[in-house]
Formats: sequence, structure tokens, C-alpha cells
Amino acid sequence: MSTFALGTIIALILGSAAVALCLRRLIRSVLLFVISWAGIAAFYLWAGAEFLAFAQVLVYIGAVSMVTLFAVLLTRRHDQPDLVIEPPARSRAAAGVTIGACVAAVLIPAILATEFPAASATAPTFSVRQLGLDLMEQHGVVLLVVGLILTVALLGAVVLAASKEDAS
Amino acid sequence: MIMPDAARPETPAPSPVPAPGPSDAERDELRRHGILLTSIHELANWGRSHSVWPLQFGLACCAIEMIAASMARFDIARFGSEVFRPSPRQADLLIVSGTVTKKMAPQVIRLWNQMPEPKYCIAMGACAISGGPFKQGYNVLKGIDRFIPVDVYIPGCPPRPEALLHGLMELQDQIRAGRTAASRPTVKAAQASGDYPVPDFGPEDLEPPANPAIWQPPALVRPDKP
Amino acid sequence: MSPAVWFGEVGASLLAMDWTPAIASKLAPTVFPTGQTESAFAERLPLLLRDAVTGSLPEPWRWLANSLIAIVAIIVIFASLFALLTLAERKILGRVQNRPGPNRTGWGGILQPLADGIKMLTKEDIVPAAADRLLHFLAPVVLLALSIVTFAVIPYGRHLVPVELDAAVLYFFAAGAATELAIFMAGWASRNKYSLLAAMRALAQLISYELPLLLAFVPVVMLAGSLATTGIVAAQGGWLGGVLPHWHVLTPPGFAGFVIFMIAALAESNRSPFDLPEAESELIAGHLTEYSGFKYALFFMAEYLGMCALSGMAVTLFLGGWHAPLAALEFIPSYVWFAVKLLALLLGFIWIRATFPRLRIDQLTRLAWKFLVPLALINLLTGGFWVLTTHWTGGMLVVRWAIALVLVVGPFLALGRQFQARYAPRTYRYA
Amino acid sequence: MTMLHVCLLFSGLLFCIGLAGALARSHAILVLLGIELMLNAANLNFIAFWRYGPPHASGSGPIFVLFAIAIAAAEAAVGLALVIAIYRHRQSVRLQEEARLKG
Amino acid sequence: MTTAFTPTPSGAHVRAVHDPFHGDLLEISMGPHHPSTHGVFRMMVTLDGENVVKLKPVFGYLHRNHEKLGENTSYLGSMPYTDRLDYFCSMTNNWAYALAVEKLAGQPVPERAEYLRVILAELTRLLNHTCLAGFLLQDTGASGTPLMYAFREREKILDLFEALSGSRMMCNYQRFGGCRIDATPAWLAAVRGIVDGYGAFLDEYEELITGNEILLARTQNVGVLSPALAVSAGITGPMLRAAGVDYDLRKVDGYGLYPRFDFRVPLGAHGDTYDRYMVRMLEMRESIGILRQALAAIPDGPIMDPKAKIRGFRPKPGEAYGRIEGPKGEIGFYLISDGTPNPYRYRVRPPSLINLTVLEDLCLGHTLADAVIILGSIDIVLGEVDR
Amino acid sequence: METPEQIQARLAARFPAAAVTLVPNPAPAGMAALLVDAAHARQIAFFLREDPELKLDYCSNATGIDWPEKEIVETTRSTLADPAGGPPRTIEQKTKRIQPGYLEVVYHLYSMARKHGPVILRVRTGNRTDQVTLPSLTPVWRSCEFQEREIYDLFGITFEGHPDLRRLLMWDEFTGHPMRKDYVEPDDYEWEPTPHEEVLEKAKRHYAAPEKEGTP
Amino acid sequence: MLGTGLLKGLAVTAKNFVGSFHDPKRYTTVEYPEQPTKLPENYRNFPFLVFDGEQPIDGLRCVACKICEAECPPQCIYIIPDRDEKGRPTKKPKVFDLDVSVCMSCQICVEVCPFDAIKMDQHFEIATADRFNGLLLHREDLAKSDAYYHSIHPTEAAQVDEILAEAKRKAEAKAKPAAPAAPAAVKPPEPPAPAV
Repeated sequence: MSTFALGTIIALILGSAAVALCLRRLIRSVLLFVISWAGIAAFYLWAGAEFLAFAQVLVYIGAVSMVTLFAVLLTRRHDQPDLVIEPPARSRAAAGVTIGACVAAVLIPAILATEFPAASATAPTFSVRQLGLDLMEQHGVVLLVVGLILTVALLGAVVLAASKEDAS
Repeated sequence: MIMPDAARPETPAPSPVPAPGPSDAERDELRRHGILLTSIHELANWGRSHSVWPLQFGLACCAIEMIAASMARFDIARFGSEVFRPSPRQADLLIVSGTVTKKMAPQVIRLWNQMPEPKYCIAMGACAISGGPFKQGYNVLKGIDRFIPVDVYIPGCPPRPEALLHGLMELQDQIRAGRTAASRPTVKAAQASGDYPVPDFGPEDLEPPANPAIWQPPALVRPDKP
Repeated sequence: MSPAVWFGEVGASLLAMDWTPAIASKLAPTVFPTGQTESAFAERLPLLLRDAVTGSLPEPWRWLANSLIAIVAIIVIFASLFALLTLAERKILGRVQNRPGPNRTGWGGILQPLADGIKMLTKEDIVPAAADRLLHFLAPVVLLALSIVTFAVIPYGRHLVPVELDAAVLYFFAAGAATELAIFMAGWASRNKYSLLAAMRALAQLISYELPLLLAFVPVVMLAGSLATTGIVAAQGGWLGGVLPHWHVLTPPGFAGFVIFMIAALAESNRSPFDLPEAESELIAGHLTEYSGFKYALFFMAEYLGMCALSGMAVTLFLGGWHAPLAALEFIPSYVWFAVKLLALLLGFIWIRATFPRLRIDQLTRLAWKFLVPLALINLLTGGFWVLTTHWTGGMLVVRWAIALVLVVGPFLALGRQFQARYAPRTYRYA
Repeated sequence: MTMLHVCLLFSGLLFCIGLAGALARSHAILVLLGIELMLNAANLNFIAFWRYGPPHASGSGPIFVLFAIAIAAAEAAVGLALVIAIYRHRQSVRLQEEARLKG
Repeated sequence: MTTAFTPTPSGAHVRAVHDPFHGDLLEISMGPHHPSTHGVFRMMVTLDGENVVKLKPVFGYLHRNHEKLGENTSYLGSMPYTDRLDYFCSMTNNWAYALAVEKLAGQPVPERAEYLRVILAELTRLLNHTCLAGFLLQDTGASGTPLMYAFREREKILDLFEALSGSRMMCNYQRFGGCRIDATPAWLAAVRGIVDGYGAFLDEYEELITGNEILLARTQNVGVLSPALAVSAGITGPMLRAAGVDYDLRKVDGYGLYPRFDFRVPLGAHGDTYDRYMVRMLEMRESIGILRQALAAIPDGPIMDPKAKIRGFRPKPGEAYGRIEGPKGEIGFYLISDGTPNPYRYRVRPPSLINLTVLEDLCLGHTLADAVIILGSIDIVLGEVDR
Repeated sequence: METPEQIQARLAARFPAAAVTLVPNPAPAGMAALLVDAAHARQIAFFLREDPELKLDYCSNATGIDWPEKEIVETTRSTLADPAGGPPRTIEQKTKRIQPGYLEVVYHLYSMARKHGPVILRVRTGNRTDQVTLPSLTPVWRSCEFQEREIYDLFGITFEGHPDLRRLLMWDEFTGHPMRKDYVEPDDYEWEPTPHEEVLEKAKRHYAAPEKEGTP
Repeated sequence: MLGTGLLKGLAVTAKNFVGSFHDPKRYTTVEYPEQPTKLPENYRNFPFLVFDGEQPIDGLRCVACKICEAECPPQCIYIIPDRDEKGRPTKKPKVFDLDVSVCMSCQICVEVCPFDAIKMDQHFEIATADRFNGLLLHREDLAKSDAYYHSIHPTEAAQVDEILAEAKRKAEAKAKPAAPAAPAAVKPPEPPAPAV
């Protein structure tokens, strides 16, 4: 049952991600990415990290996908009304796929060859309260830094997006 | 960006009328035997008749009386019809309220074509029926029924809001009885595809000035002027 | 087994049951702890009904059947609430506007939603030729599905929580955040420029209001010390002297959070005065422009269900959930209290719709970023202060309230003054 | 093959898909999304190790993922803002044309 | 005979404009069927995001050949057609036409008829401005409530019109040299009742909406019209006065009996949408004052000049231009007589059309939503714009 | 305000080359109009707008008028002295002449600044067919913009210098000028239940009357 | 304070909501088919022909003078005078058609009628699905009795009766001196004062 669910999730994620990167319709690509992100959230849920799953949905589906769609609409060209983009140059596509395949060829045997220590018998527990305490106590500094980065990134994004190019 | 104009449904519109139910005679016969027959067909017609959503569409003076009919004094909401939808896709009823000029006629027909079946049309006021007081004008269409089938004609210039409500009740009766204009045999035969032809702007007049498939006036004879 | 036989057996088993509390407790000992008041029977009635149906099933199937029953019950109850709500909205709008509203379909218009539903179901479904057929179809389905899943974590009564989650509130907003995606899909797939503008507006609106919505409930989470809806409701139990409930809305940060939350909820559910994506006078029907028939009805339903879900969450977070307002009124079952509060909020939605004009898109985003977000951030501070000072008593209690009130009202007044410096009623001269 | 292997293989594949996509496509937004995918693949690893890894690793995994999600969101925001800014400037989001970063 | 089937809801024609400096511009066609255009009016709007960078009005969807019909029918026969010009203000249209014909023929009007005309014109002003306020609020997205309240009051005035002239909207009441039907004392008492209650309605309405922060934010500094442009573009009526130009034909021309009445002309200082709305609200209060004075002073007497002709009316050759301050602005009739029963030239000076001259100027730089309420605040009626 | 005669005198002094004539108005309203030639119309309009005395800053109404060709029968009476010494003979001579048709634009000008008016300005075209160009006064008064477009549409007068001269009311494909007196309306009266003469003619053209008596 | 305008507005709508249950001023709906519409006496919809006596067609006041046909602005009246066997006019309409699908209810036919034969009806519930037969009214549909006229426009009808009686008296007085004059010589009376 559980394995079957995992298989479905993996198939969903890999399938939608792979198809999304091949499609010519940009909007559909983005929406497929959304499915893929939702699948990843499902994976977190399956693994028992429910807080992470919701955070993933909130951040990726709620925010990143919106911003992406916005960017897609704002960078729409008049000659691509349906947001159908030209396929990549054959050489480039081939190069990309080859490199991807090479990395996979390295990674997969490496993973298969590695012996990992045995997993703990019971699944690790994970409560929101525990997470909060961990964040605040052990990783307080990191949290602050991340907050800072986020703020700077937000401001930077606003500045970038709001800057009007002068006509020259 | 270019967005294609055409948004025609790819499949022809389904026939607005479900398969006819039992005839009145049969029904009476069944009633005599104690069988109360409420077919799906009748239930659907009951629902449609009580939920006639008009298109939020006004042409001229009559539109104001149409708005007045939806206001507190007359309250078309009592009939379940206050939901004036701005998009033809969600509307059931086209109230042609006012003068249809030749410049406007193609748009009215397009709106009618965009409405999903089953749909109804009320010609409100003299202008919509026949061109009315403006019928002598060079830019006035002499009646919207030259291009689209009309269920109820409400004369008046403009008709009182009550007259509109009366026309709406008339329409509800027609819907319940399943005999609206779009279901009339002649109109149906003329419009097998579901789309009503939209005339072109010509150098002098609309081309064509009427749709002969649905517009067949009786011949006119005058005894004193042979 | 043929359905008739099955129904017959279930009916017989129902009839054979002795419906007294004592025996009921025997039937379901796990869910009936001892020491409950008389109202406990009414309180547990929904569970008893459920167990009466599923009690005889073997354990793994019972779980599945219980879930199914919960799902069906939520869908049925909220679908009928949706139907009634459309009628109530039309009637209340009518009354506000000095007219009766629908009253000729059925008795006093009660069958109006039925007639509308029948009509919608039998209407032709038009898909524009240029439309993206798949997305055009998926949009209402996704929207409705997402608005239904949000109902899973709301505690409807003392024992009525469909799914208990540790991070239930986060789940709720995660599911809610995705709804605008469906609106975008609808707007994009229609290939209509009004729909497209509506899609853009919907995105901008979501991005702007997600933040205040999330920030607004953080003080509540701090006060309750829990992200689970049950925990938050439990934290609001009890009364001060039997009359003053411990609802979050009655604390300064809770109140400010409630107001911000409701404003953001209006925006999230695309209700007036934030109904920009389907602004009638500007964008025809916005993202719905090209939808007809049943798909349109699905949208309509999803919008109302979203409104119900957000109201339900507001009740849970701020208005004490299913807790009675007075200790003396506790004998009324908890789900009734929940329903009353939910309906009150929904009436508020309708009332606001009947009164206000619509904002403009830039004002909408400005309201979110320059007004609600700062207020919500300051409210976070207030919430922290309120949590840290729970032990203050006596004279310090007055100080606590004073400081919190200043923290709540002060920024509001300051920001309000900024607004009033730009927009104010004018005096006129005469020639 | 343990569950951990499965998860790691899965995340490795996802990473490779993201990598191939990011390299193969020329549309800036798609490239950005490919990179997001690679980040997500990395996150999957954290969770896999947290769930099936040695017991002492537990606890930090989800927190790292949380930070990664936050950083990814920031990256997406800045990246897309850059895309928009570049588009404004050049009327194109094709990356080949943006090869030289001079104004 | 079939033509291309182009069903976007407005029958819109969509074209892409590409401007290298602004990115892609979206050209949309609002109308001729659009909820905000107050009838069959079309605006070709070019949008940059939500901002209007170009706006071209398209007219003629209600061009009913009013002037041609006027030249083909008798002087009297045109009177009912004037009702249908601006179908909110049939009484003032009647008056403007009657005034032009009276100027052409040198026809005097009895005093009681002049009083009745003033009463009816001011009632029309109340009616028109009330409806405008309702429609403007409808355009800003209030779900019908202000419009319903406005129409509640409109019905009261329409009842008066109906009781006097027999028709709610198409009164066809004025005649050359007087009025058609005399007002009974009961009717005048009914008018008094409505007028006395109108102030309370205005108070309630203003409480409902005028102080509303959303309305303030939506209308203030939106669509600012400068006085210089207003004068040059021939803007008249409340729109002109909202721009701060003091020009009210009731004071300037002093037609009818207006010099006898004591009233003030409210002026705006900013010329924005809010001023246009408020000037109308204030004008209504002045109208109530005029009505009170007129109702107190109306004399007995004939309502028709006994020498006036109804049938076979043929003015001597010549021409005349009669204009009055209609609720929407200066409504004028220009008539040329060649001695026949039909006018040789019959021209309507439509305030709505000319007020629309500045529509694009007002909308540029604002958003689509602003364009909608700017159009609403100009107060057009398509029957008059297109005639 | 100055009378039309005074204005005419001042215009004549200011623009000696321009032909400014008075067109009397026999109606009781009695406002005479200033007929100016097309070549100087815009200069004169600017002058009227800027002149501190007149300050006609507001053009209320602009309209076209169609004056088709008219056949005028003139009777000339000449008295011939009878060479025979008898009483002088009166000879009546009837001459027919065609008064050429023209199109005319009338502007009603007022002053908002000084609150007076109207001054009526008329401009005429050379004929009704090919010399139908007049200077646009939109640069002087913005309010003429739509009105001149309307005149262009309905009367067929071309305004030179108009910023956006397109048809205003009729559709772009339309060819006629309906407000001209000789415009023939399209034949679309196919059926009228209460027909009057020409309508009946048209109806009959569309539907051959059947043989039976009586109303439909 | 920010928001007071909004709250005031909410108060007004709440007042109206509550008022609609007890205050007739705040509940203005007249439920049309059930509650009768109170039409004012002057209300006009479409013209009808008044007949005196019992016979609808014979008693018509209309003499087929065609003035209304000529004056009707939208040209919706069509009259053919009746002639007897010898071809002399009988001063009755043979055909009196009125196309209510064109009529603009302007009442000019009533104003110009010298015989008070055509008056305005108040019946407005004439919506029909049949344009060609339902909206063209013939003299049989148009003829309505004087009593009906009195019932819908009592004041106006009384004035009309006076005027008619006066005209009759004058005609009789005139007819006495010129006793055997042909009936054609009787001039129609001057149009009555339009103010009624």
C-alpha cells in the first residue's frame, strides 16, 4: 500500500517534471511544474514530514507558481500569443540531455553501490512544537540569516521589477 | 498579442429541446389511471422557467424601464430573474430593449449566438419589434425578429415595467409548455447549425437586410390601393 | 447483495436499536467518556448516527466508511448551505434594497436554488474554439476540489473534526492558496482578454493578501501555542465568571488579527469590495466570462464554499470555535454554536457586499502592502507582548491592556491619518 | 535495495531531469524552473536521510529543508524579477541572446 | 450570406499593438455591449497592464436618425421624439425644443405654464442626478444598493410625471406656447410632498456613500478636467461647473422664469470625478430650493397661449437656436424654417456627445477601472449622444 | 455685446482680404449671422476667440446644412415705350436659372468668460460634389471635434486640419451622406402593416399581392 | 477615523434591511400580478376608438377623416373610409388599423382628433408571441364603449361629454336656419382645447 503510494508519487513527480521541460506551451509547463511540486509535497507527507509538506505547498504552489505565472504573462511576446515558445536548438538540447544522462550515469551506480547504515526501526517523530523549538534554539542564528536573506531578496526583487528601463 | 476572435463551440450546439415527452392526450389518459407523470423534461422546464437570467444588455429607452423592472418597485427578482449576467455565456434571456440600429444589429446577433441553449428572446418595445417610431430611419433595423427568433413581443414605447413582467410571465408559460421560439419547427429547420448568420456592413444597408430563413411576413393586401 | 436488500437491512438494524443514551454509550464506549452532562447525547448525535451505520463493519473498513461518511456529510451539508446561501444572499440583498427578493418559486422562494440548479445542469456547455480545452475543463474542477479539501480540518463541534492534523492551520492555508491557481487557469484557458486581465488581477490579489492572511493568525497561534485547530479551539474554552468567554477576538491582538483576517478573507474569496477578478462593470465577468452551464455553477459553488471555509476558519481561530458564548448556554450542542457563528460571519459577508463599492487594483494591493501587512506585523509584536505578559495580574493587568490597546489602535490611527491626508470629504464654494 | 536507495535514486533522477532541462531549454523562466527542480531534488535527499537514514541524523533534515525552501523562494523571486527586468530591456527572454551581460 | 462568426462577448475586435518602449499593449474593445458603457457605446481602449494609454470612443450604435426624422415630420410631430433623445430628461428636452420653436415663431408662454416648466425641469434634474449617482456607484461596483435607492426616489418622481402627462418616461408634455395638461392642486400637493421628503433621502444617500473611504479613494483625483480644457471642449452642465467654471444657463440666459428664483450654483475646485459627483449632489439641494419657491408662487391661469396653434403650425421662414440648462448640460435645438409645416433643418445640440470630447483626456494615465467611473461621471445617455 | 453689424465692421477692418457678409434672419429671434469665406475662416475664428471684447471661447453648436440646387424662376418686367406713341408696353420675361447648391456649416459661438452670445458664424462650400472642403475649426474650439466628424459623416463636408476625420455615427463601409436632402434611403421596408404610399410601393415590390380582398 | 464612512454606510443598509420588515417606505415593491397597479387617470398606453351606444362598429365616433393618420408621427394608423353602394363616403372607417408594434403612445392622435373619437387606453398587458396577428389592431379590437372610456379617464371623459354636447347644440342651432342643407356641409367643430 505504502510502497504503491510512493511509486505513484515518484512516477507523478518524474513524469510531470520531464514532460514539463519538453513542452512548448509555457503555461502548461508551469502548471506541470506545479503538479511536480505538489508531488514533492505528497512525498513529504508520505515520509511523515507533514509540516514540510504544507510549507512546500504554501511556498511553491501558493507563491512561487504565482510569481512564475506573473513573470510568464509579463514577458509575453506579441509574436507568441499562446505562449508557444520555439523548441531549443538541437545542439543545445542534445548537450543538455547528454550532460543530464552523464550525471545520472555517475549518480545511479554510486547510490546503488553505497551501503547505508541501517535505518532506525521506527519512523522519526516530528511535531510542530519540536520543529519550532529546534528552529529557535539550535538554529536561531541561521533563522535570522535566512530571514535577512529573504528580506533582501524581496527588496531586490521589487527594485528589479519596478525599475523602468529608460528608452535608450 | 493576438487572441483569436473566434470562440465558436467546436461541436454544433445540441438541440435545445430534449426528446419530447408524452403528448397531452397520453398524459391525460395516464392521469385518469392515477399515474402522475412528471418527466425529467417537465422538471427541467420548470427549473428553466423559474430561473431565467437575462443578459445585462440595454439598447435604448426601454433598457431604463428594464432596469426599473429590476428595481425595488417592481422587483423582477421575485421571478428569480434579477441575476442580470453581464456575459452572454451565463445568460438565458436576451431582452432586446430598445432600438436596434443597423450598426448594432450584428453585435446583437453575435450576442445571441454566444448564449448557450436553451435561450430565449424578448423583443421589448416598439423599436425592437418593428423599428417603432424610428422605423423610417435609414440606420434603424425594422425589427430584431428579422435575424433572431423572438419568443415574446412586448409593445409599448416604452412598455411599463409591469408589461415587462407580464411578458416574462408569458415567457415562463411558454418555457413550461416547451413551445419557445427556438423550438418552433420552422426556426429549427432554418438553424440546424445553431448559429444565426451575422450580416455584413454594406455600403448602404446591412447585407442581407433580413434572414429569409426565419423572417417570413404575411403578404400585405390593401383593398383601396390594389 | 442488491441495494434494496442492503437498505432494508440497514433500516432494520437502525430500527432494532434502542436510542437511549445509556445504551448508546454501551454501543460506542470509546467515544462516550463518563461524567458528561445531559447534553452529551445531543453533542454526540452525529457520531452516534455514524457509528450506527458503520459500527458493525470490521475495523479497517470502518475507518474507511467513517471517512467516507464524513466526506459525504461535509459535501452534502455545505452544498445545501451553498444553495441556501445563494437564496439568503438574494433575499437579504433584496431586503436591504427595499424589495422582497425571489419569492415566487416554491414557498416564499425556497425552491429558487433548485430551479437555478436544474437550469444550470441542463444548459449547454460552451467551450470557446480557441480555448485550451483541458485547462478550461480542469479549472472549475480543481477550484471546487481545493475548496472542499479545506473543510477537512475545521472542528465543527466538540467531537466533529474530520481530520486532526498537527499543522492543520497550515494545511488549510496551503490548500486555500492554491485556489487562485484555478482562477488563473480559468482566465488563461478562456482565451478572452477580459478573462486574462482577471487572471492577472487574481494573481496580484492572491500574492498581496496571502501575507496579511497568514500574518493575521500568527498571534492566535502564539496565544494558543498550537497549530492544530483543535488545540486552538481548546485554548479558547472556559469563561471568565461564566460570562466572558476566552475567545481570541476578545484580546487586543486577537481582535486586530480578526479584523485583518476578515479583510484578507474577503479578498481571498473574491468577495465585494475585493471582487476585482470578476468586476462586472469593468471585466464583464472576469475569469468566468467564457463559462456557461454547469462549469459556471461549479465556479459559483466553489466561491461560496471558499467563503464558508474561510468563515469557518475565522470562527475557529478567533471566535472560540464551537464554544458557547456563555457558560449557561453550554447545553446547546457545540455544532449548533459553530453553525450560528459561521452563519453570522456569512451574513457579514453579504452585508458588506450590499453596501460597499469596489476598490481599484492598485488600491487593493496598496491596502495590502501598506496597510494590512504593517498592521499585521505590529500585531505580531502585540501578540508576543500579550503572550509574555499572561502572568500580569491586578494593576498590571490594566497596564497590560493599555499597552496592548495602544499597540493595536496607535498604528491604525497613524496609517489612517495618512489616508485621510490624501482623501477627505470636501467643502464646496458657490458662484 | 533499501527504501533509502529508492528515495535517493528518485531524487538523483529528478536532479538529472532538472539539470538536463535547465541546460537544454533556452527560455529563462524554464531554466529557472529547472534549477528549482534541482533544489527540490536536494531537499528530497534530506527527507530521505531523515526518514530512513541513521537515527542520529534525525531532526536536522526537516529544518534544512525548511531553510532550503525559504532560500529557493528567495531565489525564485529574484530570478523572476531579473527575467522581467531583462525582458523590459531586451524584449526577449531567450538566454542565448543574453550571453553577454553587458548593457 | 453568413459572415465570420466572432463571438467575444462584446463582439470585440482584438488587435495587438506592440510598442517597444512599453512592452506589449493590449487593445480591448469595451462595448458596444459592456456593463459599464451605459448603453451601446464602445471604447477602444489600449492598455499597458491596467493603465489606459489610448482610448477612442466609437459612436453610432444608437444612431436613430433623429434629425432626419425631425426634418420629415411636422413641428409637433418631433415633440414626442425629443422625449427619446435623453430618455431620463424628457421634460427638459421638451422644454428646449419648445423654447426653440417659440423663439422661431415668436410665441409667448403664459406664466403658469412657465412655472410648470420650471417645476418639471427641476424635478427632472433631481431625477437625472439621482440616477446618475446610482449608476456611478454601480460602476464602482456597489452591488446595486445605491442604484436601488436612487431608483426608489426616481419612481416617486416618475409617478408625478405619469400622473401629470400620462407617461412615466416619454412625457411629451410641453407644447409651443404652453403645456398640454394642467396640473391639479392634488398634483401640486403631491409634488410638495416629494420635494419635502427629498432632502431626507439625500441625507441618507450621502450617509450611505459620500463619506465612504472606498468611494473617496476611487473618485478623488481621478479624471481631472482643467477649466481651460473644459471651456475649449464645450463641456457644459455639472461637469463644467465641477471644473470650477461658473456657467449655468439658468443664470446666464435667464430663460423661463429662472431670474425670479433664488438659487446658488455649486462649483468644484478640482474637476475630478468626486467633484462631478458632489456638484450634482449639491445641485439637487439647490433644485429642492427652486422647487419650493416655484410651488409657493405658482399662479392660476391658462397653461396655453390661446393663439398658439397645435395643428397646421407653420412658422415664418427664419432660424432660431434655443438652449436650456438640461441636467446633463446645455441642450440646444437649432431650427431653420422655410415656411412649410416641417422644419427645413432640425438640429439637436447634444450635451452628452460634446461632453464626451474630453473622455480620452480624462482617462489617459488612469486604469481601466477608473475609465469606467470617469465615463460614469460624465453622465451620458446614448440616445442623445448618437441621436 | 456688439451687434453682428459691429462685428462685421471690425472683421472687415482687421481682415481686409476676407469676405464677411451678414446673413439676415427674418425670424423673431432675429440674430443675423456672419458668413465668412472658407479661406479666412480659421483666422477669423481665432480672432473671435482671442479678441478681448468678444472672447468667444465656447463654440456651443456646429452643424451642417444642405442647400441643394434650386430652380428659381425669375420674372423680369421691362417696360417698352411704344414707338407708335401708345401706352408703354410691359413685357414679362420669365427666366429660369439654377441656383447652385452648396453645403453650409453653422457655428454658434458664446463666451463663457464674458457670458454673452451668440455670434453665428457660417461657412459655405463651393458646391455639393467636389468642392466640399472647409477648414476645420477644431484647432480653435475643441468642442467642434465630434460635431465636425458628424458633419463629415452625415453631410460629406471634408474638414481640413481636423485631427481625426472619420465617420462618427455610421459604419466605416457606409458610402452615403444621409442628412443630405437628396439621400435615398435603403430599400428595406419589406413589410409594414400600416403602409403609407411609398412604403406600400416598396412592400409591393417585395411581395406580389395575392388575389384576395381584405386586410391581412 | 478611518473606517467611519464605511461603518455609516453599513448602518444605513442595516436600517433599510430592518425597515423593510415594518416600514412601508422601505419596502416599496408592488407585487405586480397579485397586487393591482394603481394607474393614474392620465396614464396612456395605446389608442382606442370610442363608440356610443351598443353597436361597437356602428357607434364609432370616428368619421374616417384621416387627420390622425396624417399627424401620427410614426405613421402607425391606417384608415380606409367606408363608402356605401353608390360610392359616397359614409363617414365611417372601413378599415382602421393601428399597429401597436409601432405606436409610440404620444397621444398626438387624440390631441388632433376633432371628434373626440380616439382616446388613450390603459391596458398594457398585451405581450404576445404572435407579432403579425397579435399586434395589429383592427377597428373591432379598437372599438371600446364610452362607458369604458368613462371608467378609465373619468375627468377627461366628463369634459369631452360637455364639449360634445356644446358642439351638438351649436350644430343644431346652425342646422335650423339652413334646414335641408346636405349633411356634408356640417363642418367639423373646431378642435377642442388641448388641455383636458
